[in-house]
Amino acid sequence: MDAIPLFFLLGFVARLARSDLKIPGQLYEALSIYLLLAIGLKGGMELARQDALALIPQALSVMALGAIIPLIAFPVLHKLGKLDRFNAAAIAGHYGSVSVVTYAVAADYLIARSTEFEAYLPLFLVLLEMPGIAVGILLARMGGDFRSVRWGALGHEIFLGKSMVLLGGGLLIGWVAGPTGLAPLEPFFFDLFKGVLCLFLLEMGLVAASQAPALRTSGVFLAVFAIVMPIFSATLGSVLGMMIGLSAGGTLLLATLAASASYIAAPAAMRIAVPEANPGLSITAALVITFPFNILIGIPLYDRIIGLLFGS
Amino acid sequence: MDAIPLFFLLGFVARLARSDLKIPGQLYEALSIYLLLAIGLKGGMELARQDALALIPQALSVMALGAIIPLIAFPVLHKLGKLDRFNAAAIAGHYGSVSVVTYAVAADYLIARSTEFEAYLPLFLVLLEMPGIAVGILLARMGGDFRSVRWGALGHEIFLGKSMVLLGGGLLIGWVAGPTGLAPLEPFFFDLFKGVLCLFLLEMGLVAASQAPALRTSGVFLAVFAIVMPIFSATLGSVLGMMIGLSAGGTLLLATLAASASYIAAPAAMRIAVPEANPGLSITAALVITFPFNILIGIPLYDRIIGLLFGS
Amino acid sequence: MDAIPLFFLLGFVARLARSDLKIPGQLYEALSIYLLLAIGLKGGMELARQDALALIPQALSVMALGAIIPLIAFPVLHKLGKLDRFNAAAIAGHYGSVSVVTYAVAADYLIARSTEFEAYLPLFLVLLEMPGIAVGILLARMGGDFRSVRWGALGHEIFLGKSMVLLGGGLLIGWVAGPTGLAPLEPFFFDLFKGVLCLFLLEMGLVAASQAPALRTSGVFLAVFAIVMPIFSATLGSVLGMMIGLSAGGTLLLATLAASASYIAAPAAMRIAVPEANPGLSITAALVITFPFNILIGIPLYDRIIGLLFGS
Amino acid sequence: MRETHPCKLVVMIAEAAIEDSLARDVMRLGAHGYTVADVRGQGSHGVRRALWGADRSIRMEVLCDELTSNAIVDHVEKHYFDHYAMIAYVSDVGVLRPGKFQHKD
Amino acid sequence: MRETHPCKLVVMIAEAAIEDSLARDVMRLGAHGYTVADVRGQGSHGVRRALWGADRSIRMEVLCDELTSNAIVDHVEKHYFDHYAMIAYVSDVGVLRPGKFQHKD
Amino acid sequence: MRETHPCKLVVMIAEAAIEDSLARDVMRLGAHGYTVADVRGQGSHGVRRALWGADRSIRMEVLCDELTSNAIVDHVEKHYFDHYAMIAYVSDVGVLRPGKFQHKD
Ligand SMILES: Nc1ncnc2c1ncn2[C@@H]1O[C@H](COP(=O)(O)O)[C@@H](O)[C@H]1O
Ligand SMILES: Nc1ncnc2c1ncn2[C@@H]1O[C@H](COP(=O)(O)O)[C@@H](O)[C@H]1O
Ligand SMILES: Nc1ncnc2c1ncn2[C@@H]1O[C@H](COP(=O)(O)O)[C@@H](O)[C@H]1O
Ligand code: NA
Ligand code: NA
Ligand code: NA
Repeated sequence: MDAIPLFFLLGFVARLARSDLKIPGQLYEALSIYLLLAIGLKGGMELARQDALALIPQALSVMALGAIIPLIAFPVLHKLGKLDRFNAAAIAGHYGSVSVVTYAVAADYLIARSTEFEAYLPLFLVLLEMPGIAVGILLARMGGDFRSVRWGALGHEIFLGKSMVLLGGGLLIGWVAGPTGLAPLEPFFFDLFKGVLCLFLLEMGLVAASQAPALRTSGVFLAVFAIVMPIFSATLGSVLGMMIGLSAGGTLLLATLAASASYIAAPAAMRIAVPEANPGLSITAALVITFPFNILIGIPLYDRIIGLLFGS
Repeated sequence: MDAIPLFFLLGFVARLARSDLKIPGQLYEALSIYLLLAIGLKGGMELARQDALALIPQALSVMALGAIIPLIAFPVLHKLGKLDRFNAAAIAGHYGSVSVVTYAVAADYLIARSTEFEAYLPLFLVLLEMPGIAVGILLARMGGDFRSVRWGALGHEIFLGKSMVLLGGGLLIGWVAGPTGLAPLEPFFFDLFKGVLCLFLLEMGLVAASQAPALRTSGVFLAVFAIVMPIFSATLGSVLGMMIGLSAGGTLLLATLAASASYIAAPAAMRIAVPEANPGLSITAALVITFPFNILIGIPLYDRIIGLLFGS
Repeated sequence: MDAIPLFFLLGFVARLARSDLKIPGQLYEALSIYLLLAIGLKGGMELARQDALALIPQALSVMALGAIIPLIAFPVLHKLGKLDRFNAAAIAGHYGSVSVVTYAVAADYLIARSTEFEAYLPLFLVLLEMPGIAVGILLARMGGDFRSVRWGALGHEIFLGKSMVLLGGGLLIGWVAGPTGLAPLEPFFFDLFKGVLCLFLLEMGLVAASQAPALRTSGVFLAVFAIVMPIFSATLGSVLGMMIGLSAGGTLLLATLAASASYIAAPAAMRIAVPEANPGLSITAALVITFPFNILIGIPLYDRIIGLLFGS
Repeated sequence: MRETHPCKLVVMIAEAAIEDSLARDVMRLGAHGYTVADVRGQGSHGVRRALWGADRSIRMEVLCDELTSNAIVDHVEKHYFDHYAMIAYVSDVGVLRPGKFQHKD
Repeated sequence: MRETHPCKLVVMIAEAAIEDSLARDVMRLGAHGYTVADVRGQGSHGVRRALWGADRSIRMEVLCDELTSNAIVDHVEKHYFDHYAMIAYVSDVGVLRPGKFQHKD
Repeated sequence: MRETHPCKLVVMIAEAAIEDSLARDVMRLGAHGYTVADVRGQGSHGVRRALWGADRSIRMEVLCDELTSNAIVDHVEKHYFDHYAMIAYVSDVGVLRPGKFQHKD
């Protein structure tokens, strides 16, 4: 059996049982810096093997996907879920953006099954990070007080946030250095990747369980949303993947990206751009429900859906 | 020459010379999380290859060993050493429990000599962690004020302490995932193991030396105890190892476990369960004397003893 | 293209653009502990293969070089640069000492080009760390108030500073343990080296850029000094390298050591021994100008100079 | 100009081992919150360098009214001072929304 | 014996997300400096364990004259209290070089 | 109700480089202990982000009687203020066991 979900479960159960196990804050930071850089480097290295120009149409359609998802999520949350505009918009933004770790788990899922996928997919990961957040903020500010948004500070927060710099920077370095330039970095950035990912998932389990009590107050609607929305987005992502000619593996990754909800970049940006939103709601949805759902059930489920789509 | 004791010496000497070398607290935490998980995973992986049920008799006798050691140590400390009940019981508990790093050094000692050992021994490490601590607490509370012990909090502290969760959790994950599930984690959890252990021993040297001044006040009796007790326990462990049919290598590991004294789990548990005990005393004995004694002199000595027992 | 300077640039640009990317302080500490130990171990391992006594004359002349550089830099800074005695002396001391990371980048430069070099060069790194600092302090204290220097505290600070202990300790351990003793540590200390170095350079980029604003107030003279001085010292180092019979690769390393300026050991020592000096000045020169100059331009330049000297 | 209202600030510096139990006690005694930082230091129990687990110390501060402050100080004096490396002090500060820090029943 | 001069100490405990913007505001409002520490804690917004990014809190302290102290307290009350996990308090302390902490124009 | 006794609290914020020497001085001047936390901040010597060694700052607090407090403040004013990034302030607090903080001879 694959070890990754087991590490998540260990953390989750340990925290629920109120163990004193704790991942020190700076170790958490270190692990996430490592994961972001490593994913970026790997993607950039593969990009160096591609005709980058040929990817532009694909890239644009992927960015459009990131913008559309929150536009669909917002009315559902606001009208159906009766959440106020700020909370509906903030949550929608989280689901428009992506989760790097969910991506890594899906990539590992494919590797373990020896399923091929387009190795430049980390590029899409980078491209999908921002549009959803931007649309979420626009939705929150609709209705006149646009001027009160400090767009400069905000653009800054989004484009120069830690995860964009590390993913994007890694991508660029990987692209410029190419496979030979990166070869001496392999033992560190590639061979250790899965081990580090496991440690990170242990921490994610601890964090998710520590936020679990908020479930009681966040309402049933949000819990349902946090499961139905990813399935819907994954379907959207699968269809787009097929349309732009990705392989079944690449399509699964795109579907997983669409299904995943951000819990690093989006919370940081929303806290500054939409302070009226209660961060507890979006975190609970994204981290306590959607994240475990995706890594435990979602990925195999989307794989099944894509299998049907690809008629295999 | 093996590098491990050299790293300990480097840290020890650096601290005695009052160097400003410091291992940051969170790095210490990170290294210990890594070591505990790695040992657990390795053991669990081997357990997956065993008939686990067949190990139950061995396991029970090993747990009995953990309970007997503090029962022997307590009267020695209390009557002979004139320590009050609380201190005698707390120290006894430390010696009933085990030191993970000492175990790792002994395992490395065997590997360096290509001596075989039962690969499921980390299971015994997990089993030996608790009974000694529990007996130590019972001894401290003998004589009436049993009700004042918060047994819930305490059981919690022991069974859900960081080291139990990581060792036990690693064991379970290793067992469930099995060798194939763990294969992609090897570069991280197994190949790096000895290097991380060296770094940890550097830190242990720093810590041991920083506690060394307490030796002046802790008395000669405790110093002698901290050397004689491990030798005695190791002999006990060796005999048990033979009786339950372990190989010479496995017997050395069991002897070393018996000889080792806890300085992570036990201090934390005792601080809460037996606050009357002076933590300086048990730490000095376990960390400043027994730990270096075991890794520098004890392990080869026990190896010799076992060589005699096995008649080789 | 080699990835190392790219990581520095990523950090530098990210910080200039005011990204919130930050390397946690304890991760910085952990990376530098790792690098210092790994370099020391590697050097010590090679030393074990040498006739150490035969190196004494070389070693002495290298130490002399470390003492001469600040003696040349001081009058330039004091007379030409109009810096007061304390600042001139402190900066001179920084340039007499060495930068471990610059050394590592130069070694990597050679490895990437398959150029051979004497593997015991880390020994020179250790030897060059102190003399420059000591001479800098003496220069600051010239003129009577020698007695106010707490020589004990100072010698302590220099010889027992973190970097000396880890480099020197690593060297000793490597020497005693030898290649076979270190073999099991290779995956950790050697295979990961370049990856860790890249992460450290990312951080150096962040730090250098965060100090960059100080350039505005530190004056043009210092900026020119921070480029001319390394070129001069590298030439001195190259000539010495040839004279003591080093290979072209070894000569490049010695030249780079001479050219590099300390930003770990020297700032710490100067802050205590020469508090009158403004640390902003020396840090700006050493870290914001000389360090990037050396890794981006200097090393290839010195390589060219040495090529001419060796007539190849 | 905005006025601040008098309030007590209780600061406790103690072994990290009792952080959780201190936090529970403080909340039970009527405080609405607390803030904890990791520290190191020296005192009658020797130097605590925070090098490793058992060597870590914390600094907890609690804003509360006088009633709660007295209860906390009494409680820690009785339950922790004898057996743990620990000190406590109280000072007077001004807060903006005093209701937030009044004794919780 | 050296005399100390009266000065205000403003302490703010808040989500780490607003550290940079608080620091900017405080300097703009006339302070000459500030000091920040990483903390964890509990309050009306629940437990904040500093386990991960969005869960971190900071403690910022600012030494300043009464004018600046009032300005800071007013400002944070208006701009941050409603939407962020945050508290603030003010106390009286003595400093050596009062000029260093007077309102900056 | 338990009474607290008046005591001085000296707080110093300074470059990490002088932590050890400050600690030694404080103990020598009669204090029984001190507590140190890692901090970052800004002041007349610029921004100190604690990104790397030379950039780190510490916050040391010392509970002591007035005699010791004056001695400490005098000492740091004379020995550190001119050359190091550093500030210090003193405030009045109440402690439980005043003997613990009286001048050590
Ligand atoms: N006089 C003091 N001033 C500031 N902190 C102190 C003082 N005495 C003790 N402490 C702190 O409180 C902890 C426990 O104190 P003690 O129980 O006296 O060892 C020490 O490790 C210090 O961090
Ligand atoms: N009564 C209190 N005493 C000390 N710190 C508090 C108190 N209330 C809140 N805090 C701190 O301020 C943060 C935000 O408070 P709140 O907005 O009430 O959740 C908490 O996470 C605590 O760190
Ligand atoms: N007004 C202030 N309020 C709070 N902390 C300050 C203040 N001024 C300076 N500091 C702290 O003291 C350190 C040294 O101050 P300075 O010597 O003014 O650069 C700064 O890095 C801050 O951490
Ligand atoms: Na998404
Ligand atoms: Na034992
Ligand atoms: Na140099």
